[in-house]
Order: sequence, then C-alpha cells, then structure tokens
Amino acid sequence: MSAPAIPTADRSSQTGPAVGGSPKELTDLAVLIGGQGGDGTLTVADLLARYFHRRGLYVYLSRNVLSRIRGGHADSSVRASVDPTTSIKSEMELIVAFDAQSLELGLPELAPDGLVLYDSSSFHSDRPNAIGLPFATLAGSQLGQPIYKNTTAYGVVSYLLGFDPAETRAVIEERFQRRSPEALEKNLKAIEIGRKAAAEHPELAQRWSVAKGSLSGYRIMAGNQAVALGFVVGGGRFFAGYPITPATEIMEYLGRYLPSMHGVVRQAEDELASINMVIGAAYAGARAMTSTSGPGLSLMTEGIGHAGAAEIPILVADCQRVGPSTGQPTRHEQSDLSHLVHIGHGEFPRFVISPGSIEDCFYLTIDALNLAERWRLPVILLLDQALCQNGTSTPPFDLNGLRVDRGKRLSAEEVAKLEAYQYYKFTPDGSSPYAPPGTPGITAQVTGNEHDEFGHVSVNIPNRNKMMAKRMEKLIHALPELPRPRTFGEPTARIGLIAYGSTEGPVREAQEILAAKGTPTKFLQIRTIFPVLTDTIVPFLESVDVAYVVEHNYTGQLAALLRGAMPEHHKRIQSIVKYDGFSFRGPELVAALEGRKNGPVR
Amino acid sequence: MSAPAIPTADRSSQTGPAVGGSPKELTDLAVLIGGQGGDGTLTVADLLARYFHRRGLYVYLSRNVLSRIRGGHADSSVRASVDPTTSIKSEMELIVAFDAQSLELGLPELAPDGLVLYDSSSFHSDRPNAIGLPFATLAGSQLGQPIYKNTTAYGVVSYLLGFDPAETRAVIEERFQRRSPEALEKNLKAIEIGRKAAAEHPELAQRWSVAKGSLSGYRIMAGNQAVALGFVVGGGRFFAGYPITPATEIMEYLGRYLPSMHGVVRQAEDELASINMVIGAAYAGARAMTSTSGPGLSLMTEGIGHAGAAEIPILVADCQRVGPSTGQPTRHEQSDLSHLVHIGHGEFPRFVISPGSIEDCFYLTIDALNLAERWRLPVILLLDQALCQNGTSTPPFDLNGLRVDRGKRLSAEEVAKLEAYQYYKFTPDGSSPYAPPGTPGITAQVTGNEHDEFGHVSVNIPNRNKMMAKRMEKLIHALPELPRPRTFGEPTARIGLIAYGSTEGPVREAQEILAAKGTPTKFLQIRTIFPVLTDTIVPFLESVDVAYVVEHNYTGQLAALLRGAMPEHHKRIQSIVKYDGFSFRGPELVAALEGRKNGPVR
Amino acid sequence: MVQSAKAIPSTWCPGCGDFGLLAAVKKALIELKVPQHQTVLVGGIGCSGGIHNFLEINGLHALHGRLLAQAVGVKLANPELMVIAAGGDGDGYAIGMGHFMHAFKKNASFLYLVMMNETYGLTKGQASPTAPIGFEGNVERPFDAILAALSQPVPNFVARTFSGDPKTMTKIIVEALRFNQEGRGFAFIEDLSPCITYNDTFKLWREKVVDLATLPGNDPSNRSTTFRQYLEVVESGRIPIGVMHRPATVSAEVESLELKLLPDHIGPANAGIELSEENLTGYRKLLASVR
Amino acid sequence: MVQSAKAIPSTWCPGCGDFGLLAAVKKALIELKVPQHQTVLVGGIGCSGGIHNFLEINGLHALHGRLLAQAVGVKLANPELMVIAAGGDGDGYAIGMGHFMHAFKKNASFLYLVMMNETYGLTKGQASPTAPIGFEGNVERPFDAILAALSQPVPNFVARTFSGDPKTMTKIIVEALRFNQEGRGFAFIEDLSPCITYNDTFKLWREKVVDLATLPGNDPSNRSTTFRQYLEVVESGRIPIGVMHRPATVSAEVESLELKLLPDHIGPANAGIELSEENLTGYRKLLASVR
Ligand SMILES: Cc1ncc(C[n+]2csc(CCOP(=O)(O)OP(=O)(O)O)c2C)c(N)n1
Ligand SMILES: Cc1ncc(C[n+]2csc(CCOP(=O)(O)OP(=O)(O)O)c2C)c(N)n1
Ligand code: SF4
Ligand code: SF4
Ligand SMILES: [Mg+2]
Ligand SMILES: [Mg+2]
Repeated sequence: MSAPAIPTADRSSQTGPAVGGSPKELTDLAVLIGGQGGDGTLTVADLLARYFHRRGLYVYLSRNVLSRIRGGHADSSVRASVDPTTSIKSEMELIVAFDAQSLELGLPELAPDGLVLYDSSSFHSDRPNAIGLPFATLAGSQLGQPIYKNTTAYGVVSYLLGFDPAETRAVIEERFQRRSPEALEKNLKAIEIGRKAAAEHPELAQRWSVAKGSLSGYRIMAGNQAVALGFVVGGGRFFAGYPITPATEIMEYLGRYLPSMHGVVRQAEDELASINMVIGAAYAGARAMTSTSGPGLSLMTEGIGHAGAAEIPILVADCQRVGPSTGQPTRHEQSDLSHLVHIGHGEFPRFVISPGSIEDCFYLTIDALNLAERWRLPVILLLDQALCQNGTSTPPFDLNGLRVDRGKRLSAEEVAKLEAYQYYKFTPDGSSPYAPPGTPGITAQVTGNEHDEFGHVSVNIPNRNKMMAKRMEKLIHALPELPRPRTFGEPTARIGLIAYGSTEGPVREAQEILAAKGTPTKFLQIRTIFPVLTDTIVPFLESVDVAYVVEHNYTGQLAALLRGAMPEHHKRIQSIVKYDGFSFRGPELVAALEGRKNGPVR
Repeated sequence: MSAPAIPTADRSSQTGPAVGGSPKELTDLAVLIGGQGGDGTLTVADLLARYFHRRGLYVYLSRNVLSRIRGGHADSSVRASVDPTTSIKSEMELIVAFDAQSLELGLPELAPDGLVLYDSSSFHSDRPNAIGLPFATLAGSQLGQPIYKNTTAYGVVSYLLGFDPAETRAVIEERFQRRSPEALEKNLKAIEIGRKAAAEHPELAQRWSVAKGSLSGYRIMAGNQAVALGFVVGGGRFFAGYPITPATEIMEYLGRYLPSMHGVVRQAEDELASINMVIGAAYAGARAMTSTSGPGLSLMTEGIGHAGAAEIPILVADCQRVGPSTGQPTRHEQSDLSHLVHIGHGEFPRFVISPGSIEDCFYLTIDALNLAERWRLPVILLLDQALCQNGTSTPPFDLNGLRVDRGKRLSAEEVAKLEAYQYYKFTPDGSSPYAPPGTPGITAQVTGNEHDEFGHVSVNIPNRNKMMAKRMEKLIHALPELPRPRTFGEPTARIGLIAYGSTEGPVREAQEILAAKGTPTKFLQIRTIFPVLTDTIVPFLESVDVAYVVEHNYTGQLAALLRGAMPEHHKRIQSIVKYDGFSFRGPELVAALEGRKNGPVR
Repeated sequence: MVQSAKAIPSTWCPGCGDFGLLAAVKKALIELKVPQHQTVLVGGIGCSGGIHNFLEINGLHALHGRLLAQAVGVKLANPELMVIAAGGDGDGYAIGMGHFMHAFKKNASFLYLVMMNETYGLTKGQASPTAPIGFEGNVERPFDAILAALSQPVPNFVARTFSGDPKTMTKIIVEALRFNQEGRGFAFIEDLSPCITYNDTFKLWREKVVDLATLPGNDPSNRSTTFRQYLEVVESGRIPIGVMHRPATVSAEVESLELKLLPDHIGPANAGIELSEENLTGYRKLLASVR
Repeated sequence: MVQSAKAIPSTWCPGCGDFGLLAAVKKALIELKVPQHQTVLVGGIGCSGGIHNFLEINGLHALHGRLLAQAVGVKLANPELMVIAAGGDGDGYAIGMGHFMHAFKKNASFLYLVMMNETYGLTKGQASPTAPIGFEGNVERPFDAILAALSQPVPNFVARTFSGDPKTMTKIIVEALRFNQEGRGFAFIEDLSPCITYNDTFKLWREKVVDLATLPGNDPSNRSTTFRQYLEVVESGRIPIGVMHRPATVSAEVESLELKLLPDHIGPANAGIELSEENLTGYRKLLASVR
C-alpha cells in the first residue's frame, strides 16, 4: 500500500511565519468542532485526539450529539494538556465550524485570543476572529468528494497548530488502516489539501504550537470500554442487554471477544428480558451483568428486587442520561441516584457503587462483581453519560493484586462434606454458602417469595423476621468491604467538596483554579453511594466548615442522601446542581461556588 | 320462599343460665375463627360481623389467609365494640377452631377468661378452656353435608353470646339471599343445629352477652371499596388493571357499575399495559386510574415517569403488601413508601397521598383525582393491605361540598378565544391549561422527551432549565392544596406519635391505653406523604419531646423521609417498626413504646 | 385561528423509507377528510416513532414499546377519535411484543403502522427482531409479524406494504382507516421501510416483493389459504406484500372492543363527570352492593 | 447424603388439573434418567408456577411472566443442565407474552410447559388470555398459543396435551425433553389443565379433544397442513391436541441457541474464571482494540 507522503521538508508547515512573532506554545488547549450530524465532526475530533495522544498529552474528548442519525447540530471538543485533565475546557482556542449554527453556538466558548475556522463553502461570517476556508469545495474539486471536507479541515488545523507531519500522517493511517486503501489515500490527500490551503491563506500563519507531553502507555478510553474490560477480567461471562444510549457500547464491546471465552452476550427483546436472563444465568452460577440507562433501569425495577429477595448476585450498570422519561438520550445527567438507592417495592439490600474515573470504572467493576457474589445481592454500578462516553487518557491497568473472589461459593467436594445444603442458610453475616445447580447430591429452591432456609415458601412469623434481618444486615456487615472514597486537595482546607462519577474531573479542575486564587479546598470523591459509608464521610464533614455537594440533577440527590444519613451534619451539607445536560466546566463550577460563599442552597 | 323459623320463644337461647351467674355484658369483644382454607372461616366471620353490625356495634373484620386457594391455615377475626375501633383486638374472647393447628395458633391470643370452641369431629384437645363440639359431624348427619359445619359453628357462637334469634336469622337471609333457596334453608337449619347442640352441652351455658351499639347508617366497608366509590364520585371513568392481591377488588368493584356510566374497566395483559392504557386515556381527557401492589408497581415505574414528564394526570393506587419481590402476597406491610417517593429515573413531580381510614379512602381518592388534573402529574394513592381489605364500620359519605375540580381544563369555547394553545405553556404555577384532543381548531404534541411549550422535542438549554423548573416547582406551588395531616389526642402531650395508612387504628388504640395509664400522647396522622408538608409537621415536632414514627417496614421509611426533610429535628424522630406481615395491635404497640422510653430506635 | 402545534421538519436521514409512509399517511388522511383535531397519532420511540412531529395532527409520543397500550387507552377513552399508532419494528416486535399480540385480541378500532427496517435505526443499527440471520451478528431467525397476525382468529385487517410503492400503500392505509372508521376492529400494516443508513434494502426488496393478490386463488378472508400461499412465497425466496387478511363481511355481531364497551360512542373522555344525580347512579348502585 | 431441599406437599386444590402434569413430569424424568441435581425447573407465579416445590429437583421461582427469560439465562449459563420452565396461562400468555413469542425465535433447548386453565387460579378466577368470551365478563377472543407457535417458522417442538390423559402426556414430555437433550431447540407444550375451583372444564374438554395424529394426512413437520387441520378442528367446535410441530429431520445446521453460542457446551457458569492468562485472552484482545 503506498500512500502519498506529507513532505516533511516543508518547513512552512512546521514553524512557518507566525503573525506577530513566533508561535505560542500551548500546554492546555481545546478545539471545538461543530457541524451537522453526518459532517464528520466526530472524525475530526477523533483525529485530533489521536494526534495529541501520540504526542504524549492528556486528552479529554467529549461529544454533543442529538438523538437522531443525520442532520441536526453535532459537536465535539478535544482538550489536550500536559497535565492530567478529565473535564471539558471552558474556553476553546480553536473552533472549526462546518455550518453557521455551529459558529454561533461555539462563539461564547471561544477564548479571547481564539480563532474560528469555518467552511466558507457553506456560509460566510464577518466575525473578526473567524476565517473562512472552503473545506467542502476544496475536497470536492480536488478529491471529487466533498465528504472529505472533514479531513481537509483536520489538515488546516494541523498546519495552524504546527503538527509534526509524520505524526499527522500516522494518525490517519491508524484511523483508516482497516478501511479500503482508497479511503486511506484520499484522507491523506485531504490533509495535504488542507495544509496547502492554510499555508496559502494570508491570515493563517501558524499561530500556536502544542507542547509535547510525557505520557506513555496510556490509552484514550471511555468508561463503557473500561467497564467492559473490568467485566472480562472480573470473571464476567454472561451479558444480556438491550440497546440504549449511552449504555449500548458496553454490550458492543463485550460482544467482540467474550463469546470466544465461553462467554455469552445477548441482545434481549427488552430490558425485562435482559435483567431476568441475567438473573437466570447468575442463579446458574455465572457472573452476569446487564447495562442500561434510565428508561431501561425503570423497567428493571422488579427484576432487581427479585435478585435482592432471592439472593441472586447480579450486576447492573446504569449509564445515566438526562431524564425524566425519554428525556434527552444523548446528554449528561446524574439523576437516577435517588431512584436506585430506593429502587423496588419492599425492602432488600443493594449496593450502589460509583467510579469517578476511567480507571475506577475498570477496578470497581471487578470489585462490584466480587461484592455481588460475596454478598449475593444486586450491585448497581452508577455511571453517567460523560464518564461512559468521553474519551480520556487512561494509564495502563495493573492486574497485579486483582482477584476474582467467589465469596462463599462451594466446590463439589466441599458440598459433599456438608451435612445440609441450604441456599438461604442463616449465617452471622447474612450471606449463605452457594453451590450451583448441577452440583452432585444436592438440589436447591430459590424464590422471591418469603422462604425458609431451604427456599420453600414460608409464612412463619419468626422465620420472616429472621429472613428480613438476614438480608438487610448484609448492608451492615459488608460496610468494611465497600469501596472507600478518595480525597483530593488540601487536607487542612475548611471548604469541602463532595461529588461522584465524572464530576470528579470538573471538581478537580475547580480545586486547582481555587487553589491558584488562594482558596484551598478538599474533595471527597464518593465511590460507594449506598449504603452510605458514614464512617468515612462524617470525619470529612467534621473537618470542614461547609461541604458543597456538586452533582448533575435538579434536587441535589446525593446531598439529600447524605443529609438523611447524617442529619446531625445537615447544615454543613450544601448543594450545587446543574441539570442542563452538560457537565460542569471548571471555571463555571468555581463561579457557582464563589456565588455561594454567602448564602446556601437552592 | 319459606325458610324454617328460629323459635323466638326459646328463651334459653337468649339469656339461658350462665355458669357462675348472669352473662357478662361485653362492650368490646373479638372472635377468632380458624381452619383450613375452604373450611368456611371467612363465612363465619362474615356472619358474625353482619350480626354485630345490625346490633349497632363498630365492627373490624380482618383476615389472615395464605396465597393458595384451598387448604393451609386461614383465619379471620371479628371485633365488635360500642366505641369506634379500627384495629385487631389483642385478646380474643372466643376462638373457633376447625382444626388443631388453628387452636394452637390461636391460643396465645386467647383472653384470660376466653373460650375455645373446636370441631371435635376433626381433633381432640385437653386444654381446660377448650370445648369440643362435632360441627362437621352434626352438619353431616343432620343436613347431609358436613360443609355446613361453619354455619353450625355460627349457631353455637350465637347461643354462647346470647344473640337475638331474629337478627341471627336475618343475617343468614341477608348473606344468602342471592343463593338458592335450598342453600338458605340449609344454612338456617345449621344455625338451629348449632344452637341446639350448644344448649345441650353441659359446659356451654351462655356466658356472655353483647352490648348493643348505637351506630346507624354505617356500612362495613373495606378500603378497596371506598376507593372504588371515591373514584366513581370523583369522575373517574377509565380503569385498567391487572389482578394482584390485595388490589384486585378495586378493579372488581369498578367492573360492576362503571361500564353503565360511559366508563371503561379493562383487565389488561400486564401492568405495563395497564399504566400505559391509563396514560393514553388520561391524555385523551378521561379521569383514569390503575391499582396494583408492589410487583405491579415496580413494573409501572417507567410509566409513572412518563406521566410525570409528559404531564399527563393519572392516579395509581398502591395496595401495599409484604415485600420484597413476590414476598407474602396476602399479608400486611407498608414498605413501598421510599420506592414511591423516589420512583423513576430522572426527576419529575409526583404526589403521594395516603388515607388513614375507610372514609379517608373515599374522600382522598376524590381529592387525588382533582389534584392530578389540577397539577397534571401522577398521583399515587398509598394504601396498605389492612386498609384495603379489612372490613370496618364506616359512616355514610357526605357528598355535600364535594367537587370535581378540573383544574385548568378549557372548554372548546375557551380554546376558540385563545391566541395560542400550548400543552406545555409556561405559567406561574407550572400547570398548563389543557384541552383534550378532538377540540376543534387545535392540535397538540405530548411527549416524554424534553420538549418546548408546543411539545416538540427540544435540546435548547434555557428551555431545558425552564421546563425542569416548570415541572418540579409544581411541588412547591401545590403545597397549600395537599391533604393536611390530622391530629388526635392530647394537644399538650410531650410524646408524639406519627403514622399513616391503617396504622391509624392501632395508634389510636394505643393512645387510649396510654391515656388510661396516665401517659397523654398526641398523634399526627400524615395524609400527604410527598411532598413532605413540613409546615404542618415542624410545629408538631417542635411541640413534643419525641415523636415515634410507627410503621410497618424494616427500615423506618417514613421516619427516614421525615428526618431527611427536616434534619434539624432528626433527634426527635424515633422509629417504631414491625414487618412480620401483621398490623400492630394496640397493647403490642404500647409495649413497644414503653420499651422505648429509655433508648431510641432499632 | 388559534395557534397550536405545527408539523416540524423531519429529522430522518434523507432517503429514509419512512418518508414514503409519511407521505402515504398524509394522503390517506386528506382522502378520508378526517379533521386534524380529531386524529391522534401515538408514536413509538425510534426514528420512525418521531413521525407524529412531522404531521399536523395530535401527537402522543409514547414510551418505547408501549404505543399500542397508550393507543388503546386513547381509543377507549374517546371512541370518536381516529387513532393511529406508528413506530418501528424494534419498538413493536421486541419490547412491544406482548402488547402487539394482545392488540389483535383486544381488537379496538385503530390502525397500527410498523415501519419495518430490520434494525434499530435510532440506536445505530443493531439487529431488530426481523433482522435476517447474520445481520450484525444476529443468530435468531427473523420474527414474522404477518404470520403471527394471521395466526390469531380475530377478524382484523392485516396487510404489508412497501415504502417503494407509496401509491399502493396509500390505498391500503385508506382501506385500513375505513375499516377502523366502521368500527370493525384493529388494523395492522407492516410497511417495509428501509433504513438507508444501516440497512439499505430498497433495491433488494423492490426485486423481491410479490403482491399476494396477484396469486391465483388468493383469498384474504381465508386464513388457511393465505397462510399456505404466504409460506410458499417465502420459501421461494420472495417477500409477500398486499392485503393479508380482510374479513369476508361486516360481521353481524359487533366485534370491535370500543363498540362492545361503548355502543353509543360516548366514552370516559367525552362523558360528563360533574357531580349530578345522573353521574352518581353507578355510585349509588355500588354503594348499595356494600354490606 | 447431604440433606437438601426436598419436595414438599402440593398446595393445589384436590383434583386440580396440574396434578396430572406433575405426575407426567415425574414419570418423564424417571424415564429419561436425568439426575435430579442436573435438572432445573423454573416456575412462574400462579398456582401452577409453584410446581418446582413439589418436585425434587432444583427450582428457580421466577417473577410473574418472566420464567422464560430466566430459563434462557439458566440454559445459556450452563448448557449441561436440563431446564424446564413451567407456569400458568396468565403467566405465560398475558404478562409473559413478549417472552413467549421470543422464546420460539431464540430457540434455546429447554421445555416450556403451560398449565392452561383459561383462568388466573391464584388470584381467584379472573379471565386469562385463553378464556372464552363470556367467562367472567371477558369480551376478547381467546388467545391461541398453538397457532401462534405454528406461525413462526423455526424448527421447534410444539404440542398440546390434556391433563385427563397423563399417559399420552408423559410420552410427549419425554419426546420433548429428548428433543432438548439432542440440542435441537425449544419445546413448547400447552397442557389443558382444568382449574376445578374456578373453571372445571374436565368433562367438557374430555369430550372435545381430538388428537391431530388421528386425522388423515396429518404431518406435524408441515406447518401449512397442520395450520389448516387445526383450524378445521377448531371450526368444528373441538379442541386439537397432540404433537403440532416436530421438525422433519435433525437439521444439518445447528439450530439451537446454546449450540450456536457454546458449541463445546462449556458456558458462563461452568467455565473457569480465575485470573489466568488463558482467561485473560478476551481482555487482551479487547484492550488492543481500544485506541
Ligand atoms: C425502555 C427503553 N429501552 C431502550 C430505549 C432506546 N431505544 C430508543 S429507539 C430504540 C429502537 C429503535 O428501533 P425501532 O423501533 O426499530 O425504530 P427505528 O429507529 O428503526 O425506526 C431503542 C432501543 C428506550 N428509549 N427505552
Ligand atoms: C407483576 C405481578 N402481577 C400480578 C401478580 C399477581 N398474580 C399472581 S398469580 C397471577 C395469575 C395466575 O394465573 P396463571 O398464570 O394462569 O396461573 P394459575 O394460577 O391459573 O395456575 C397473578 C396475576 C404478581 N404476582 N406479579
Ligand atoms: S437511521 Fe435509518 S431509520 Fe433512522 S432516519 Fe436514518 S435511514 Fe431512517
Ligand atoms: S385454584 Fe384452580 S388452578 Fe389453582 S390449585 Fe385450585 S384448581 Fe388448581
Ligand atoms: Mg427499526
Ligand atoms: Mg391459569
């Protein structure tokens, strides 16, 4: 396969004359690419992300698409930074707009010295900081297909930001290696076209250069991938799900290789089927999971209760999106927490575990599988759209020290030595030994009706009281084993911040901004939502004057949960919320916090 | 139709010689009738209840059956009292046992001077206070059908308690009037057989007489009936449901006459269908309801959220039973509260309303219908098994002053005068004017996706923020219109009691016992569970040293809700719970409260 | 004129099969002259389910898979309304399967249009229950909705159309809606509506469709022969379309649910409910039945 | 011997049709010599659904209507297990309808037994989807599960038995379980099992049943002829029973879901999952596919 070379000798494309001096080196930059669905904005963002990644920078890639397949506004932002970053940059150095709407929508986010590149074959703008280049016309006239306007634009950007030509090319090869040689060739040509057009444009001298980072071994990964990876490592072998944004990728990733490992991945007819297939598989002894988002989760309510009552260990990943009801399928929110903590009629134990980063998604998925089997109950992995779908530079996973803990699972030999096998045996910690159906010499009854130790329906009153306590006390006995929170920031700070999930990113960015302004803060990232680990939270609350609970919903769900669990500290617990479908950005959160210094809470 | 007469001249059956003096007049008594499912225990209880009712006494009729059709232990208790009563009596004057198990199960409940009557054709007992009569043999030999053993037993009881023969007979006529003349005749004969056998038995002199009460115009009604009646009066015309204990009767009652009033009552294929049929009907302008219990409720989760998001007014009655999961279908619990308060992914407003008595069931169902339409959101009527199914003497309903309040519903004429019709029009109180589809000149779009005022899908950020606030602020604007709590007891008492639903009965009995012992209490019966009417609860909490929240679940759900809503008062809120499937009895609750005087909470 | 919700521009991919159906529905409604305000379209969730936005009638956007339950609710609440349910094959045959089979049984007079594209368009091209083996890793045989419909001996109207032939489609939709208007019960039309983005079958289907009406001995009133002919066409590798079931005559007995329940066409939504003695008759009777 | 869950006495009404089925299942299991510990019965919710308690095998008491989804989960997790799902007609054809229709499509090798009594026994006698018009106010035509099963062109095993004839029933259950054992896919048996308390149809059904095998030209491998013969019997006022579908030969291609997915019969529940290099192959490949 021979692809046209980008002339590495072309110095102009590397350092060419900058307007007003030599290019400014950026250590933290962001590019926003907007257009109509189908314009290929995601591809441009992906190419930029790959480039930055290869240059050792931290990358954070987020997208804003509509719940439709083509057309409608879609944009993507790529942040690249020398320092770790897991939030969207507040101000964009560069905006690439394929249509007029994208320019208008993007402008408020433009950095003061930022630039807009727009497709002048689509529209015209008089904005002083906007420069038009006819991406589509260029691609159309020179490649015969205007569709290459996106790679053409990438070429322009690569020029403007002083990309290394070899790396720029490598990115294209990486991305299009599995496509046809023709596609690869055209894309490489499109870059050239873009770079050439840029070089020829009077106002488009290279204005920035991008610092080189030092990351290596990292991958740009999204939470859904990390959850799938954790599931495989954690012994997960059965998955049943039903497509739903933003959870579908977990099923898709698992579908690729789990089947080659005696695993089963099924797309079920609906969420009722998925959760109940998972229950059946887990009953039979498989580590089993489903993943979904709000609407599917609501449909799984009865099934989750069945797992709790019948003591069947299952894992349910909830990729939260904007609610209520069908809501806004592609947007970000954290509004299922209260529902999950209380999900289901009657009372049964469940753990709600929430990773705060991509790595955490991996490790906590493994923990969650272990916890489910150890305690024989449903575990919910509480995720959110930003965590699930935004690409983030992620260090390699360390498999050392990981384990698949099967709890009280008995081998056939151990069973043979028993006097009696009871699926619901009363034990000091509430969790009963388990042997899968098929184990010689025993049979078991499992049911969601109230039952005795053998699993036969029982209406005996003392038995009822004991069985309720058996199940519910798992919530107490398990406390020491549940994922602890993490603390970030200044240990002596008197201002506390509390958050979970992807809000970790904006909170940590806000902490840095505040620290730079002389306001030290400390941040408690909660990883076990339920049961509330009061022993880890009370000391934090006691050590601060105020703790702002930052979350993406209307009512302040986590704040309410904490207030209810630790009412004696309610005054310290203040709520900061956002529910417009987008993650906080660091400075925005800082502003919200600063606005709050005087009075509390909505 | 000629039925054999009970000889009214037979004085012995009225006042006959009592053992150790003249019969003791009882002003509050209880009879427990136990046997195997199919033994007709419910019929005996029903006959006794009818008798007491005709004598002007307050009646409280509760049953304890298994989730199977025949066989297995089943019992029923009938309490009759000169004073109002809505709880099960703690000690039974009389136990009628058709089998040995019923005797054993009943004994702990026997009053010190109580008596057990048992069927000696089934078993023998040596208990000193147990008297055997061969009910089945008597009926078998004299009527040819041992199945009449239950009416025979009723005859014995009627003798023992000195029933008026004419009334005794009237009860049978009332009960069997719609059956065959033969059945009526045999039942009347069975009474005679019973009375004769009792009169002849040396130890069975009439030992008690029953005081006459002064009730008139009352009916023995269960909550499910009152809800159905309220639904009809409140303009409810569409019902879809799916059979489930203990909710099915609402559907059955409505099925009788609603269809004759342009109403529709449908048994759907499942709860997903019921709630969605209800949503469709409500969208079209009907007042619509479904009723269910825990498992069905869990399945309705997504639908309730749709009604909340799309702003469609529906009513969902939840007849709580023992959970989790399939649990104990025929038994009593109050464990869906937390689930309902938080039900559904994402955030949307809902009201949770809970009547505390049969009358309340009637009136609050009407209120709930009005509130749903006024505020255009889902309203949940939170009931419980005891409230739904236990027969209770209920005063006549007063229709004066009742109203069907259609909120902001517009007539076709009003619509014609509008400039624009918007289903989701922003208004100061969050509730938008409504005109049903079919109204000339307008069309409307209704959706569970986020939408603009016209109901078209919208991803606009300011619109999102405004729509969320529009919906959620209904919870604030509606506060003054929601059912207020009621207070019972001594206004100056420093010990508070809080409860909802059928727990009203035991709490009020406990109050009386405590008052008699010199401990005044006051009781706040909560009728709006959510949103929490803090303005009505805070003053109550502030006026007491401690408030015991009495409820039937494990975790103290109402207590937790109140603590979360009023954390500044958390120390005063103490939890008293029971979750064994049976209602508190007054003295039992007193003991629980007394045991609590030193330390708090389970 | 009161300003109210207007049709908005479609959000479908250019060339999507659903445009054919949209056009046919518009034409059919014009032909039948049903006023816009008396028509309700209950949409499913999916690309196709958004169709209510692109028509100027009343829309109720249901939950995924629940459109039939909501549509039955609408029709029984106000039998005067013309009700159309429309959605995708995932919506109807996957998550909605329970309600789908029960819709035939219930037999309320409304039209259900399924835009069948063998895929879940809106969630980006997974296999739907009608997907052929091999499509996106599918290993299950495709669900045949027409045979399922034919299997239940209820005198419903059943047909299959093709978005590539909007003229025939319009004709069949008009017939189906007339069937509904006459109160004869449920009408189901499966429209072969290619998803040009994830499963562009326009060409394939155009080649394969066979209108059963063109076969000798075709008799849409006879389930047995239709079943056999249909299977024969399928076994020959082609796709049967056309009217699959059409009851022989207007049955003497009332068959549709709304007419059985509400013979005078006054239902829960268009009945008066104010507190008048008349409206309390049911209450009085019910109360009298309580002990 | 390890003491473990024993069969408990039945909670059914004396005379209930379900006893016939219980006896037949017991006999079939004995005949097939499948060890108790390798058999799993997934029960529905309803009188019938309690059957797992009355057998000495492994029981999984599912949610109302979800037994088929749970049974598929069990079978795919461990294809070595013999799996039977058993429940009522309300459970299976009302709330369970979606999973019912999909069970044919999925085609996992397990047996589904429906105890069909036209009513909801456990909730006291309401009309189930198979109830005749008029039963407890029912106005909908009864659902025909056999025709629905026949409608889907998947080579499953389909039969109807009658609790009044436990001998034939045993024979058919044995055949169905063998079909499962051979990995040929899903087997569905609808047993006519009268509810003597709420709908005692023993006598009526005994008079009406006609074994299709007794009809000339009967060929359970041909859906078209069976469909026709079945309809003819129904139209003559009788009730067809017997084997309704039995694929002609063991198909050359693997048809059952568990064999397609897990050809070596090692599944999620009986595979090793400890952290060995071998068990990490999928992880390595997946990781490598991440940018
Ligand atoms: C309960 C629930 N589960 C899943 C989804 C996600 N979802 C939206 S559309 C869709 C499928 C769309 O496929 P189809 O009905 O065939 O419509 P098409 O887009 O092909 O027209 C799914 C699974 C949802 N909205 N709700
Ligand atoms: C989700 C849910 N809805 C309703 C019920 C109540 N319920 C229990 S059994 C049953 C129906 C039983 O009928 P069927 O399945 O025909 O079994 P049968 O008793 O006739 O054998 C119902 C509706 C339930 N347990 N769960
Ligand atoms: S994705 Fe497919 S079904 Fe959806 S609009 Fe595009 S072409 Fe139509
Ligand atoms: S009620 Fe009917 S189905 Fe249930 S056990 Fe009794 S006879 Fe059988
Ligand atoms: Mg589709
Ligand atoms: Mg049944």
